[in-house]
Amino acid sequence: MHDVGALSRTAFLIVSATMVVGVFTLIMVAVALFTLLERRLSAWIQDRLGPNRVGPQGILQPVADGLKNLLKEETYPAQASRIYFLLAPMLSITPALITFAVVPFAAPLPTPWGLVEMVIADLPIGILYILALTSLGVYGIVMAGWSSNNKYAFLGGLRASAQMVSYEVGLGLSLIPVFMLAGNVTLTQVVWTQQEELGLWLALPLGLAFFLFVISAFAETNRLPFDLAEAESELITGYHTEYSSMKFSMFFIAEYSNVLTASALMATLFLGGWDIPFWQGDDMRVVAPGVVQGALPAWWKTLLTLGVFAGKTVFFVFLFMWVRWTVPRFRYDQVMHLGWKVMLPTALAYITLVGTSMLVLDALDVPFGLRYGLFLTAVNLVAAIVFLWLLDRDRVIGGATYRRLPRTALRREPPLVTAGEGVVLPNDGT
Amino acid sequence: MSDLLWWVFASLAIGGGLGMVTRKNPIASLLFLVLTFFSLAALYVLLGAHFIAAIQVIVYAGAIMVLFLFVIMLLNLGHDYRPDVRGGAWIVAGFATAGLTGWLLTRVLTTEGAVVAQGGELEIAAAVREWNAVGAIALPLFRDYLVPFELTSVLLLVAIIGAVLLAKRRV
Amino acid sequence: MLTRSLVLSAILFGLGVAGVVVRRNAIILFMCIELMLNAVNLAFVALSRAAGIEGQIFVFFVMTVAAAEAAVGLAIIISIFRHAETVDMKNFNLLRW
Amino acid sequence: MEHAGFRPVLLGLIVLLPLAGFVINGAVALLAPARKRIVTWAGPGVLALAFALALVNFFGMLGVELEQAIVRDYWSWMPVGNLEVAAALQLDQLSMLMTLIVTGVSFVIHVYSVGYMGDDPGYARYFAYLNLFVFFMLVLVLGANFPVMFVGWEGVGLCSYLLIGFWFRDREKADAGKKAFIVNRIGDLGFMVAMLLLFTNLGSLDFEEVFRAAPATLAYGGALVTTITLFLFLGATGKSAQIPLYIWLPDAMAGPTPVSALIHAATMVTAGVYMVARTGVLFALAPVSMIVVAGIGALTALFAATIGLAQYDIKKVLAYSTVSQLGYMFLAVGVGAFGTGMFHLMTHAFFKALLFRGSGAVIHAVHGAFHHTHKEWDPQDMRNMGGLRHYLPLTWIVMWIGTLAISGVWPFAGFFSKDEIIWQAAARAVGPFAPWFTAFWAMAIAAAVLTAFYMTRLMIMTFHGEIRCGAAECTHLHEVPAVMSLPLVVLAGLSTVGGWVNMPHAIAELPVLGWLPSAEWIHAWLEPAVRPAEAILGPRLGALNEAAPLGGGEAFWAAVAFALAVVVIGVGSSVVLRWKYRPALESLEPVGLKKVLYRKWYVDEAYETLIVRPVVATSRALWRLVDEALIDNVLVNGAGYTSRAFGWAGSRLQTGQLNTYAFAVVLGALILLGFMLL
Repeated sequence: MHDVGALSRTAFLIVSATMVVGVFTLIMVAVALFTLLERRLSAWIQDRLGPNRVGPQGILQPVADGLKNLLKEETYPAQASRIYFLLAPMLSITPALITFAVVPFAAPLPTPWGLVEMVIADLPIGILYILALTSLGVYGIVMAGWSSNNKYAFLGGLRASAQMVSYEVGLGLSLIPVFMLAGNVTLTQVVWTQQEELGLWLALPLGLAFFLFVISAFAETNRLPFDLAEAESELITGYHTEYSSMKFSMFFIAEYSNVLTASALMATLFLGGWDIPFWQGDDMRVVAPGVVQGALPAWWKTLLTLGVFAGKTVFFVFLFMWVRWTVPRFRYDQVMHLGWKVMLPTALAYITLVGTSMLVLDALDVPFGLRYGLFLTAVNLVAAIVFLWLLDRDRVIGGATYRRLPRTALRREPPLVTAGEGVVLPNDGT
Repeated sequence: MSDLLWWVFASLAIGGGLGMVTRKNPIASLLFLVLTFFSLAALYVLLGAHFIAAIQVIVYAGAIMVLFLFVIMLLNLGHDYRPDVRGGAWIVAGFATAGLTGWLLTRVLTTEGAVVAQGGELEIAAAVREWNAVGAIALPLFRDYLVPFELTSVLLLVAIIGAVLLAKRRV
Repeated sequence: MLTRSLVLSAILFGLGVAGVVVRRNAIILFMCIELMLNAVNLAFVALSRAAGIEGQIFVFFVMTVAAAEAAVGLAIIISIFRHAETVDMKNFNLLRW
Repeated sequence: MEHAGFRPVLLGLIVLLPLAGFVINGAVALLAPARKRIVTWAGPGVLALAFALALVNFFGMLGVELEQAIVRDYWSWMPVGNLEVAAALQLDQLSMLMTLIVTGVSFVIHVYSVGYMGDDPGYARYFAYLNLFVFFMLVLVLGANFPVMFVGWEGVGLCSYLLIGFWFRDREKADAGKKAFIVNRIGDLGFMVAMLLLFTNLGSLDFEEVFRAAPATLAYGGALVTTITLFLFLGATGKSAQIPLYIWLPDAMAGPTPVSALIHAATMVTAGVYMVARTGVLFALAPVSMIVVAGIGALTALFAATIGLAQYDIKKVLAYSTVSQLGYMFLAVGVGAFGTGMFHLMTHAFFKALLFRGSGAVIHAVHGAFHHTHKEWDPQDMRNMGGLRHYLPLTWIVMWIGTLAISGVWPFAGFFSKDEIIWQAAARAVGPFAPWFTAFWAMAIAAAVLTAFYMTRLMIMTFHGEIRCGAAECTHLHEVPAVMSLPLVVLAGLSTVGGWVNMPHAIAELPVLGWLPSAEWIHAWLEPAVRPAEAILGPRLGALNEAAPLGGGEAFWAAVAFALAVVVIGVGSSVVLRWKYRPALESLEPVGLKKVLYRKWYVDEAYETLIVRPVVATSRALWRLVDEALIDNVLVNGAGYTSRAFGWAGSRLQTGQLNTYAFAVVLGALILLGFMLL
């Protein structure tokens, strides 16, 4: 126990305000850079160069884009509902930006005025807050699609909202094993569980939940392979077809900040947050204002953990982009099928499995620690193998119909047409 | 601070409710109602019910109202809406009734409810300290109210079946 | 804050009542009912500060019921709309005599 | 209750067999009316079986001294309060005799019907009705309590209605059916009232209970028992066509002739006699009722005979003759000679069935002839007949046998039964009512003379003298087929020897007749059944007046009656042969007394004027004033208008608008809340 001293009320306000501004700025800058990163990454994947003319390595390209968007003409569709058309991007970006508030991004920082927790608001309901806000994000998209008075936009909006509502279920359910292990819903507690109590990143004992969470997060952020809402080949650009200039960029910012938040959440929930692996020096936890349990906080530790956290987050952002440029888009019915008939039952089954395992372990008097985690890892390994085996039978997410047909059907010769007989074409699945 | 916030969110809630009742466009009504729900969630936080606040947003703002929005857009009631507010005497009657209801309910709630018991705040605070915000609700829910809780699951199942049956064109 | 919240709950309930009396759009009627439910929820939460956690548990149940009700109710409205091409309650007076 | 020496064999089956026949024939009538072969076998077949069963029971019973009726309880039918009515059948000597008559005569008539109705499209329906009738008749005679008997009583009435109106497309026939039904209802009302009175006073409706309790409970000659018996007798007059309710029976001849023979001569109409005999205990307790019964019987016998004198319709003559003979039976039971009444019932069943079927054969033949030549003449009018003996010799012979039997010529059946009635009326003329009995005796003798005359007239007009039906038609006259003639012969035989079973001692003891069955067998047979009634009557009556009223014994008066009958027949034949008749269409209305008789003493017209018209007028007034104006308009419609007015007012509140309803609900809630608070 180290009593570093709690912040005074005034200091708390000042620190909070500073942190809000700081995090907001950081996110905006990061989002701007992510746009560049995505373009360079796609270019790299596709063996191109990508934007590299504005500034060194095109580093100033986001600035140029921003300026261009600000200066572009604002267009309004003729029959659009003006108020809702304006409201839509705001409703879209606001939840995206404020979701980050509950994510702890570094170890507590000792200051002369007291201990500062590196989280904007450590709400007692923690991750429920995130779920609540992501569920609000759908309003912006639906409103955008509807108020544009454009059927592509409308279809995009409908698709997006249905998809988000569907995958929210999977998202929420994939988090329940995490809560069960952590015994709380606050993110600091989740981080502490991985750091000290279990000594194991939850991606290992809860690998399947991690997998489901990642898929759901992809769907929630409308990223490929789930970007049905803005499927260019079908719907132009979906719900923001009619948007231009800054309102268009607001949707973009919302999307990338969602990606950022989702990545940060994956890092926090499953990869130990700001925890540096195999090192006890950062195992600290604020049990009361100003009171720290575990290692002694220090400013360099805070910096170090922040860096580690940033690294993990950027890794997931990279994963998002990597997937986007490699995996093709699902068909809409496949998306719904996957959400309701695969994710939901799997998540429920997994919750049952984890719950049972925990009850068994508790009954066997296994102390909550590494052995506990390893046992769960073993269980999870089996479950993951079973799940993947089920998934990989061309039945669940099989891409096209012909894959379900017997192999011989593909090699069958066209039947001979004799006189008086109707022409029977072989069903070759095309 | 929290008093000020209370007044802010209370006025937002009332304003949202008023807007919901008076706006002619269903989408506008809906957004005002979402505003009210959001304000209510904030009020719940101020009243110390964090978990309720969270599920208020998740369930009401995030699920039920999205469903409403969906239906409004599906039936295309938002664009070519016909005004549906009843005229003259009905408005007077409606708001007079509303006032009367509010007044009577206020009398009931403030004279009977508030003075019956006290100290629930402290009790809840103790429970939250021991079990944290979710556990404080979860424990009595799964211990004392287990049967009603299970019954709600049956209710939801029935509702699912009913909704599917009703909404399908051909069963 | 408790008494204030109770008064606020009564006011919101009254607004819901006014909406039910004044509006004819079935969906808005429905939303007014949701508003009334929420007013009751607020009263529950406020009273839980006086009487303990049970108030919040009841809110939980109310929300479950509200969700079920919304699902079924909206399905009914959709089938009504399919049948009559409108959701204006003035066209649904089959209950008359 | 079981008797040591005798167990009834399949008693219920006797009743059920005709019901089965009804079901089979009814099904055929509904589903396949053309399948006549099934009906031909099923209809008479069930009756043959039933008759055989009745015979088995009879012979079983013959050697046993059965002191009490055997009652078979099948199930509890009406357990209401302290009333416990069982669906029960009862077998004693009285019902055994009736069962034999009913099944036997029915069987013969069923066989006859196969020929008579063979060409009718409603063949199956006819047999269904006929079987149903037999079922109900058996329920009537075998019922062990008043309600069961009443079921049979009503059932036979229903079947009578169905069969009279069998050719319901003919308005006149349908009307005759309705008349029979309605007139019977009046009598049935009497039966029901009597039943209710019995229940209120004796607390039971079982024959056994009632007859055991009645002598102790009901005062001899008291008003109550007199009322009960008079109401019972009202029922009997309806069913058995006595004054004043006899008017339906002549009209009932509209039905098919075998029906007239079976229902309206042999069985159903005797139900009243049977009922009086069955409830003999009650009648014995009410001397006034006995006088009424005897008086009505004697009066009916004479009255109907006078009408019979002037009728031209052959079946009408027989119908009035039936009414007259039924009057004899009531005279017999009225003077307390129940056995004698039953005896005449039996012999009458034989010879009246024979006469009716003989007339049926005549009508069949004449109708066929007229039908052949498309002559629109009435085949039942005797003025259109004459000289038929050349064409229908068998019918002629058997009809004469019947005539002799009904006229009371020795040794035919009617002689024994009728003379016994006459003698009993005279012999019982002791005690306070002696003058009455003497008068009845005189009326009976007069009626006997008239009977002999009108029957002679019928025979002469039909079979003798010149042929009036036309030369062309004569060639088409044919004797009946075997299936019809065989029953005739059987019945003729029975009409001849049927009376011998109950030969009076006075005759049976003549040395020449020593080989005949034991004398007064019927009396001996029925003795246990009528013993309770006799036990009441006997002491009060004292010794019979063997010589009454003008001296001479039973044998003497029998000889006198025989002589009278022979003289009347002989003189009558020669007189009637000399009368000239013209076919019905050319005949003039009779004049004078003859017209009065032809018009049946204007009784129908009097009823029409005195009863039917006032009733109809009153009904019409009630209909217009009470029913239409008061009940329909003021009460029913008024109530309707009132509630509709209230409903209209209330419906103004029902706008169908959801908001309004919600508003009302909220207001109501607010009012409640306000009451609770303020």
